[in-house]
Order: sequence, then structure tokens, then C-alpha cells
Amino acid sequence: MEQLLRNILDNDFFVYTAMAIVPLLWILPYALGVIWLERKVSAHMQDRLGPMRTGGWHGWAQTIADMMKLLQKEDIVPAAADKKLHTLAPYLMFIGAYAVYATIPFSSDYIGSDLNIGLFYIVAVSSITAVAILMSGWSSNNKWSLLGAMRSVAQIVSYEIPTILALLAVVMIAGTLNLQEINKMQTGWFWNWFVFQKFPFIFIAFIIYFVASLAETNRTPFDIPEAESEIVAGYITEYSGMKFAMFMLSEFVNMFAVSAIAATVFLGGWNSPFGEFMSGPVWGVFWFLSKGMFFVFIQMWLRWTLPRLRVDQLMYVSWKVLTPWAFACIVCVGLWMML
Amino acid sequence: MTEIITPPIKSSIGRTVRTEEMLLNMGPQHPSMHGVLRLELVIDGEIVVDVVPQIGYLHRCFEKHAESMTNYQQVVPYVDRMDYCAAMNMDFGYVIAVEKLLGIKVPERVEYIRVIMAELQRIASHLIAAGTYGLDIGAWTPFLYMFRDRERILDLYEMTCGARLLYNYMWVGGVSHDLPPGFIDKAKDFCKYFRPKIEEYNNLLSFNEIFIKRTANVGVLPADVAIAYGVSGPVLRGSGVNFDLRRDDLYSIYNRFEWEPQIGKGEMGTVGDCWDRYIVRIREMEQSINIVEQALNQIPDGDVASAIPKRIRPNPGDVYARTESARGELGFYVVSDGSGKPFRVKGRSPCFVHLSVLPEISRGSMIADMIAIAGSLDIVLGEVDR
Amino acid sequence: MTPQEISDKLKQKFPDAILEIKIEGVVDPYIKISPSNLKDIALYLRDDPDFQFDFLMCLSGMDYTKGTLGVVYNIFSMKKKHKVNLKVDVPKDKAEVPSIASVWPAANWHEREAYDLIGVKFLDHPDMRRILMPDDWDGHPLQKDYKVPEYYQGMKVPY
Amino acid sequence: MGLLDKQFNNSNVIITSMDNLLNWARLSSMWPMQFGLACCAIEMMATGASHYDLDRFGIFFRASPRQTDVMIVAGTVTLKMATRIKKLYDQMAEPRYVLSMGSCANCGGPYWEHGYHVLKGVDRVIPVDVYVPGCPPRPEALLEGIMKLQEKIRSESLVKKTA
Repeated sequence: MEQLLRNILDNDFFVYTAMAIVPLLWILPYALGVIWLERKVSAHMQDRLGPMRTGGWHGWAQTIADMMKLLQKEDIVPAAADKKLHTLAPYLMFIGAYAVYATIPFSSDYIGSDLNIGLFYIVAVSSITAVAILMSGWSSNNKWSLLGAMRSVAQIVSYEIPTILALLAVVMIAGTLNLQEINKMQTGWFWNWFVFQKFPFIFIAFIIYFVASLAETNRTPFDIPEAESEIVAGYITEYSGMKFAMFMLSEFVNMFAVSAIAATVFLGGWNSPFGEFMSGPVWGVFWFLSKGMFFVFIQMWLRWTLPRLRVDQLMYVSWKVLTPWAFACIVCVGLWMML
Repeated sequence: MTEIITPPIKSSIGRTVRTEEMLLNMGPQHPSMHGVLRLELVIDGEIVVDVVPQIGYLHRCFEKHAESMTNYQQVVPYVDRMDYCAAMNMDFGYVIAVEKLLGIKVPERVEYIRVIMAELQRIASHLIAAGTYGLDIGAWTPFLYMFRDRERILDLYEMTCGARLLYNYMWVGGVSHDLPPGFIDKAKDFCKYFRPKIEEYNNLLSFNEIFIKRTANVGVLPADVAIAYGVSGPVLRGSGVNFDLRRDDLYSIYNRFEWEPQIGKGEMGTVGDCWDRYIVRIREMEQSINIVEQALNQIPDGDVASAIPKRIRPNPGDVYARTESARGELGFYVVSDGSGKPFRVKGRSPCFVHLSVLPEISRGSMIADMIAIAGSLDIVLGEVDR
Repeated sequence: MTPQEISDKLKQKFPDAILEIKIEGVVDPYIKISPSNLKDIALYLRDDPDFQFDFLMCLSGMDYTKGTLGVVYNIFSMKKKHKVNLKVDVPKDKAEVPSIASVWPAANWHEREAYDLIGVKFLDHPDMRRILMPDDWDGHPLQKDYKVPEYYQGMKVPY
Repeated sequence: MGLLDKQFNNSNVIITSMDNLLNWARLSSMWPMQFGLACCAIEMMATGASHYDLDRFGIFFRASPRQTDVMIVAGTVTLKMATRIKKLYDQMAEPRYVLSMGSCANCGGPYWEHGYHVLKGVDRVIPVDVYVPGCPPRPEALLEGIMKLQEKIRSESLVKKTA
């Protein structure tokens, strides 16, 4: 991909901006689609219809209308708020979610930048969102958002540990942090995906990763930072108009990023489940996106069925349940590899 | 303000670290405050140090209106609007009080119609209570399912008295409209349709692991504190006290049906916690279905408006009559000075009393528990503020 | 216990406090007592083994329009399943009644409401404030001769 | 500036199509504030539930006043609550509308005569766009009120300040 661009426009700056634009081609239509999908999925789960009137068949233009309405909204910055931080926070949140796409392999040909420490980079960058949330919570000078920010930072920080440990279990087998290599190791039929290697342990690591990723993106049952019923709207209470849209966008982008990593590391990103049949660079993109969307759907499904955990129960799950189980998986995978 | 004076902290920072509780106004506009209730929370981090409920945001001067009406019948619409989630039970309470004052007896058919309507209203009100309780704990979907089933009850009401929420249906001495043809088998279909639905709610919400974790052992209300605070209804029965006005202080014809008041047994935690109060309401719905089905089978014929007095002029005196509304003991203290106008009507509202218990059982809990306890008391502000 | 036995036992324990007893000819029998020793009558009703009145059903303030205000207590016993109604009358200008919030905590909010709407002050009540009306509201609305204010904080009140 | 005003007065093709687009966006995604006062709030919840489903119109209940553009005043506004409603209205972001649901919010409703603590109509405190009669209004009446509000938004224009 990089070579292709390099000989079209030889100047480095243009090449890298073009490379940065490519994930946006997927993210923006995806965001519009998934917000509409979430409202339709939640509606049909709740025995109702969801958006129908906007834009003809089944309200497909609902998210476009939402975005354009949010564009017209007055951009309120509370009087006593810290103006610079308040306006910077949503964009920093989007950066945190968007930067992860740099090293996610969309297909065998296309990867943003083929870092050989891809996974390490992803885990490091995804903690920017915690900084952005704290910034938004503190700067909007509102008790609700302060409470929401405190809760969400505690949640994200304490759930990064099970995430990393679960990914570590896979890295032990793969032997490399480069996501393209990890993917190449999982070619062939679906049983040599990593999820089914060293059977029970990597599967448990996958479950731990998925549960921890729910907490990373503040999705139910861990959606305590923006708990509607407890602290009004958490750290986004004081945001209106475009900044609120940026927060919503980064939440959904983060959702896909997390499920993309799960698909790549555990379920063989762009490998087709039937070996040679339907595999190749273009089919690879299809397989990768469908696995990603499958996880996004499960996250939506969980959101509309499960109630919400309390803050201390949430911490209990992270420290007392997920982390010990993750350590156990690593030890067992290590023993398995030794014997 | 707790001042941390432990030497290590003091030496490390060089001055005392002053921690301060934060006064948080869970204001009249709050998603889970069931209407316009303001809770002044003094919180230390996540722990609620003290709660002061501020009410009065929906005080609609019911007692002043009751005194200014020219006739006892005209008070019924205002009584509907006291607890708008259970308007039939409100009518029932007021009408029983005035009939006791007048000393008149209503025909059999009217008694049966009133029991059927009151019990259906109890189911509809418990559906709202359990649905919004699921919302407070964070589960969105049960609310929608429960409102879908509640719509079927509202269709039954619409058939009979034309209104969905506030009916002005039970008059002093009778009811405004007789049951329309086809009501009885439509109500029977509803009972058959609704029984398996309770099982569905149990699988979806009541025995959901996270829901139990969020509600068991939270906001425990011991039985003697409950009685001292005058608590009644599902909240009192949730604390294990087997007391139900429909059986212990008999009014109307509840002794002709076999049903069993449900009490909290502390299956998921201690007796009297939020889960007990919630499960008492769910199981009470089943008992109400039994009552409605038996009443539908035994209902006699007759004219419903025969005993409605043309001019109500009770001789001077006062009466306190109480009935079991969906939320607890609803009492009306009616005083008459011999003229046609009521001299004074005081509504004793169960939610008003339950709200006074709230600070007692939520000190030291967390904010999320605070919401769970307030939800489990099932408070309707129209009745609290009257 | 029947209302007759209750009132006789009370009459025998507090001969001077009982002003009037009415059993027949009334829908609900009641006992009118003098406000001064309301507190110990209440304690006696609650603690006496064969009374055990532990459930305060209702406490309502009354305005008897001839310059006298009043408070009516309806009390019930969960264990013995019997009721008693007490009435207390006080002059309008010095409307003070001892508070029984310490005997039955249920009375706490009811007394605040009676003070707020009728204007009967309750002595040594833990938190004697208005409960329903805004704190800066003047007058007690449920009194028969109450005049509705023309404006409240800039908002026109009457229609 | 004079020239530019005249230029824009006769709203030519660009302005009108821009108007339609912006109005369409505003009217098809109205986010009301998640708060109800009294009996009308129960009817509003029933309208939001599956049987009458407000979500079909793109209506999504938001909890914080900053992210809402419609304030549905559902129920009796008492004097103690009126100051709060004024504060909530001021907190809402600018293109905002008010839908007064129920006769209590319209003119004091059944409490107009003896309600010493009831505000006789929410339009004494905040400007109201659409009044929905009824006590409580049926869900269909609320939906009709919302569609009336949508018509009103459809006729708004960037240039000419409509009534």
C-alpha cells in the first residue's frame, strides 16, 4: 500500500496524509451506519420499530439527520468551565479511538503501518481516551461530570490490565507483536485460528478480553460513567452540539476498534474460515469487517439486555476475577508450550 | 469535614489534607427520580453520608380543591389525579370513605366491578413500578415489555369508561358506566395472556445475576422500623410483616376470593431488602389475577346506578376509611358539617410515608444504591405532594 | 378491645386529661383530650401491653373556623387489630401542640405538613419547617379565611 | 451590509434548498428532555414505549438539557417548580422548542380556580411553541402535537424570521 502511494505522489507528507485518510473511508460510513443500526437493533429487541420516518425505507437517513442537527446546535461552554480543555477533550477522545486503526490489518495487502510492535502500540494508544475523559469531566465544572469522569477513569485504567494479559497469552503463542504476522499464522481452515489453539486457555483469554473490552468502551453492563439513571449523562453532561457528536462518534469508533483487535488476534482477522475458498486481499476485507461487525452486534445485544453493575462490583470483577484468571491462562499456556 | 492528621500523610504533604463532603442536588429534573423529587445528598466520594428529600414540587392543593367543590361527587376527578399510576384504587379509597360516612350499601354487581377494576389497576401500577425500577438499575428492555402488557389493561379500561389513565369511574354509591358487552371474556383473555408473562419478567429481570447483585442486601428495612414509620403495602410486606388491608381490615367483598398476600422471605439476601420489595410486587400481580378471574366468574347482574344518591348530604361527623392501594394504605379522613360541600378531606398517602423512611435506610449506601432504594419504594410524586 | 373498653381504661389512667368521649351516634368513636399531656397519653397508648398502638395511621390538621384549630390522630395496633381516634383543639392565635414524632416517627412529616398547611406549631419537633410549600411562602393555605397572594416571585398566581 | 440583506431577501434557489435541508435535519431528530412532572409524564412514557413508539420520528430521550432541543412540559407546573423549569429552559442549546403537553401546562387545567400553588400555564415562564390539549392527552394527541411542531420547523427559514 505504501509503495503504491509512494510512486504516485513522491512527497512523504502527502503519502502519510493519504494513508491516514484511508481508515476514515471506513470509519465515517461505519459510524453513520452503526448508530442507525444500534437504534434499530435496540428497537426490534424491545418489540418496537425504531426510526422509520426519516429518509424513506426504515429511516436510513436518521443518523445523517442527527449529525446535521447537531451541527446547527449552539456550542455551549459553561461560564466557569476551563474553556481550552473543554473544547479539546472531545477531539482528543477521537484521536485516542482513531489512532488504533493505524496498525490494524484490514486485509493481507492493506495495513496502515506494518509496525513490528503493532499490538503494543494499540494497547498504549488506547489509553488516551482515559486522559480525554478526565479532561472533559474536570473542565465542564459540573458535579455530575466530575463524578462520571472519576468513575470512568478508574474503570478504564483497571480494565486495561486484564486486556493486556489476555493479549499477552496470544502473543506467547504467536511469538510476535506484529499483527500482520499474527494474522498470517492463522491462515487455513478456521480451526487453526488462535481461539482454538491450546484449547481451553486461549478461549478463556478471549472471553476475558471481550469482557474487559466492554469496560474499555463504557458499554453495558459497565456503562457506569454515563449511567443515565444515576449521574445524568456522566462526563458528557455539559457537551452540546458538535462536541457531543464527537463524543458519540469516538464511542462507536472505539467500539469497532476493540472488536477489530479481538477479530484480528483471536479469530484470524482477514483469513476466511474455509481455507483457500474465498480468500485473497479483497475477500480478506470482507471477512475482517464481518467479524468486526459481529462483535459490535454482540456488544449492542448485551447493552439492551443486561442491567448495570455498581462501581465497587465493577472493580471487584476487574481485580478479583478477570486479572487472576488472565494470569492463570498465561501460566497454563506457558506450561503447555514447555511440555 | 474529616481532617486526616495521620503523621505519614501530614509529613509527606506538609499540611493537613482537608477532605470535604460534597452536597449534590439530585434535582427535580433527574432521570430516575420518578417525577419531581429533589434529594439533597451529602456524599463523601461515592458514599451517601446523609439524604434530605425535598418535596412539594407537585403540590397541587388537593385538599383545598376538595373543600371548594360543591358536591362530594365532584372530588372524584381530583382524587384520580393524586396517584395517577393507580387512579382506580384512589377512587375506590375515596368512595369507600364517603359511603361509610353516609352509611349506604352498594349493589352486589357494583362491588364486583369495583374489585375487578381495582385489581386490574394494581397490576398496571405494579407494571409501571417494576418497569421503571428496571430502568433505574440500568436494564432498558423490561420497561418496554411491561408497558406493552400494560397497554392491554388500558384497552380494557378504555372499553368501560373511555379513559386510559384517569377515569372518574367510581362514583359515590355506584359506578359511572356498566361493563360493556364483551368485557368479561376480553378480561378473561387478558388473564390467560398475562399469566405466562410474569414468568417472562422473572427470567428477564428478577433472577438476572446482575440485578440480584444490585438489589439484594441493599436498603434493608427492618420490620419494627417499618411499622414505627407507618409504612404499608408492598414495602411493609417486603419487610416480612404479613399485613394486608384487603384481608386484615376488610372492606368491600375481598373475603369471597381465595388469594394469599405475598411477603418478603429474604430469598436473595436479608429480609426487607430492595429485592424483596420488588419480588413482592411481581408476585402480587399473580394474586391479583386470581382475584380478577374469580370475580369475573361470580359477577351477578343488576343495575349499577341504582344506589347513587341524588343529593349527598351526610349528617355532621367525620370518618377515617382506608383501603389497600397499589402502593400501600391509602386513607381518607372525610369531615362533613351537614351541608352538601365536604368540610375537609385529608388524604393519607402511602408514598408520603415511604419517602420519610428513605433517609433512614439509605445512609452509608452508595449513589447507585441510593437510586435502587428510591426506586424500590416506588414513589409517585402526585400522591406525595397531593 | 372495643372502643368502649379503650376509653374506659384511658379515662381511668388520665381522669383529668380526657375532655370528652363519644362512642355511639358517631361513625368513628373518638376521644377529645387536652393538648398539654398528649405526649404521655401517646407513650401510654404505645407501650401498654394490652393497647400496643404501634401504627400511626393518619395525623390531620383541622381548621374549625371559629378561631380554633385542631389535630386529629388515628392510631392502629398491628398486633391487637384495634383502633383509637384522638382529637386535640387549640386556639388559633396560640396554636401549639406537643410533637409526638419521638413516639411514632411516622408523625414527623405529617406534623410538618399540618404546620405547613394549617398552621399548628408542634413543640420540640426535630425539624419544624414547611414541607410542601416553598420556604418563603407566607400564610397557611388550608385555613378557611386564606387569601391567595397576587404575585409570587414575579409570577401571577390567580388565573 | 445593506446590499447583502437585499440580496438575501428574495430567497433564491440556494437559500431555499439550504433551508429545506437544515429544517429537515432539525425536525427529523428532535431530542426531548427526559423529565416529566405528573400524569402527562406517564402518558408520555406510554407514547415512548413500544405501542406508540416515539422513536419512529427520530425522538430519543436525552437526560442532560445541553443535548436536548425540545422540552416537553408534561404535567402540572407548580410555583416551586416554575423557577427550575426556567433554569432548565435557559440551559438548553439554542434552536430549542417547547411543547406544552396537557391542560395543566397549557393553562393550569383542573387546578385553575383553587390551585394557590399551581402556575396557570407554563407560557407565563417560558415561550411555548405547541400546545397539546387533553388531561392527560392521548398518545395520538401527543404524536399529533409533535407533528405540528415538525410542520412549524419545516416552515422556518434562515433569512426571513417567520412569526
